[in-house]
Amino acid sequence: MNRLTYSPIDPGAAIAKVRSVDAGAVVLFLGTARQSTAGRSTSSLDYEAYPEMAAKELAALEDEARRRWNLVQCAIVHRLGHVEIGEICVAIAVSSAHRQAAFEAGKWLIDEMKRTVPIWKCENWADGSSDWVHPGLSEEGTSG
Amino acid sequence: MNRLTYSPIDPGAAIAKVRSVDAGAVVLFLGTARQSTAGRSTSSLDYEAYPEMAAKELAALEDEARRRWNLVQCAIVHRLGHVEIGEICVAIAVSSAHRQAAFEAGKWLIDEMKRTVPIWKCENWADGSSDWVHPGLSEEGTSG
Amino acid sequence: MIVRVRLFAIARHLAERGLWETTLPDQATIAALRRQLEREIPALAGLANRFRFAIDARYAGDCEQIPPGADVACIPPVSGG
Amino acid sequence: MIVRVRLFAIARHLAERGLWETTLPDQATIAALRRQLEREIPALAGLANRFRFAIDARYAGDCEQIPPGADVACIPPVSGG
Repeated sequence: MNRLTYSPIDPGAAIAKVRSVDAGAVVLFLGTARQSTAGRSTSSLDYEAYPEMAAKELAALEDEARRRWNLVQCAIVHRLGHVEIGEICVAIAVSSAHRQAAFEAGKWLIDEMKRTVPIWKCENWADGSSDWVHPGLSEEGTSG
Repeated sequence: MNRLTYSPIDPGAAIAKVRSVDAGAVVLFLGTARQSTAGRSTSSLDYEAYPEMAAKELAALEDEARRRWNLVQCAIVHRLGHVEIGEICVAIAVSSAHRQAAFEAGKWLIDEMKRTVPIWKCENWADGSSDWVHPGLSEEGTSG
Repeated sequence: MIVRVRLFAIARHLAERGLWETTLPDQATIAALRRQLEREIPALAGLANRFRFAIDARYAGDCEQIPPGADVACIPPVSGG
Repeated sequence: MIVRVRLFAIARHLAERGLWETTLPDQATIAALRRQLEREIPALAGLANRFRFAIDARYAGDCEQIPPGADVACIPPVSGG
């Protein structure tokens, strides 16, 4: 169950989606908008996606996670648009019979999501400038 | 922030306790009461604690986790008394600037909690019998 | 053939448009599209070799041919999460 | 001295009580208490060597002396979570 949304993410809803009498373990990961990055103050974020492809990639990650671990349920929600500091950018919830699978799958899903899913973050700095974040591109290249 | 409670655990409250503008990552672990264990049907659980010592041990685990990882916040809640299938037995929430620390600390806290904190689980089986769970004790020894 | 390419994030920002339309020979590959991007949008010339491309919402390798009418997208390094 | 020992879980269940009171020489150790438990509560004799003990809500080793009036507890293998 994967979703892109322009509205605030409700972590309780993500948990509710994966809880089950067959699961002994639930792991929820939340990525939240931090006030400062590498010592620099952020005032807000903006997320952009290629939505059709992001949905496909998220579904593929969920399928792969279910293949690798014996998950009971799996839910991923990613925020798009304008995000204030402290708000939730992404929620990944997984459930499994035992805790090791839930921890491993949760960690793997966020690592892979950051590597492959076509979603981009723009940092709106407190000084008024903005930068698209593109890991591996040169600093000058990403200044927007 | 650690707590033993005879009331249902609210995972949203655990998350709220650790969210912070200084944290980019929140990891929540929930242990929930499973319907079956090793192929045998469970109808409910009962938890007993040595409360004064459990509180001290939980506080010590939180201190140690904060020393080992650079956590922003940490909250542990364990349920006591009668727990129905599907209910939450334990919630561990941690927040940190980056996700690796949150995953590692969350995993470490539940592993250590299960090893050292004086809390005991009694499985009430669907067939009407009950067993105290004591890892390492012989089967005959634990049948209650 | 006419190829329509969606641009995102830094690519959209520097190209000052979200959709780039270009003309390529039939059966042109992603590699050819990448070279065309460098020529037609000089602001992206220094970055184009770090971009990935997608055909019909799936990552496509440099040797892949672009089918006529395909939904093509330019994918700068992603930063979700 | 009189030592009061809290019993939990299987220990409480098999001993049919939550508190066990016993008399030990002053400065007796946890090891002596463990041997006393085996003698005085035969239902726990086979398990006592797998139990840990706590003094004033902290795990105590076998060589530790029990202070007079200490809060002592018998801790079977734990199973929280």
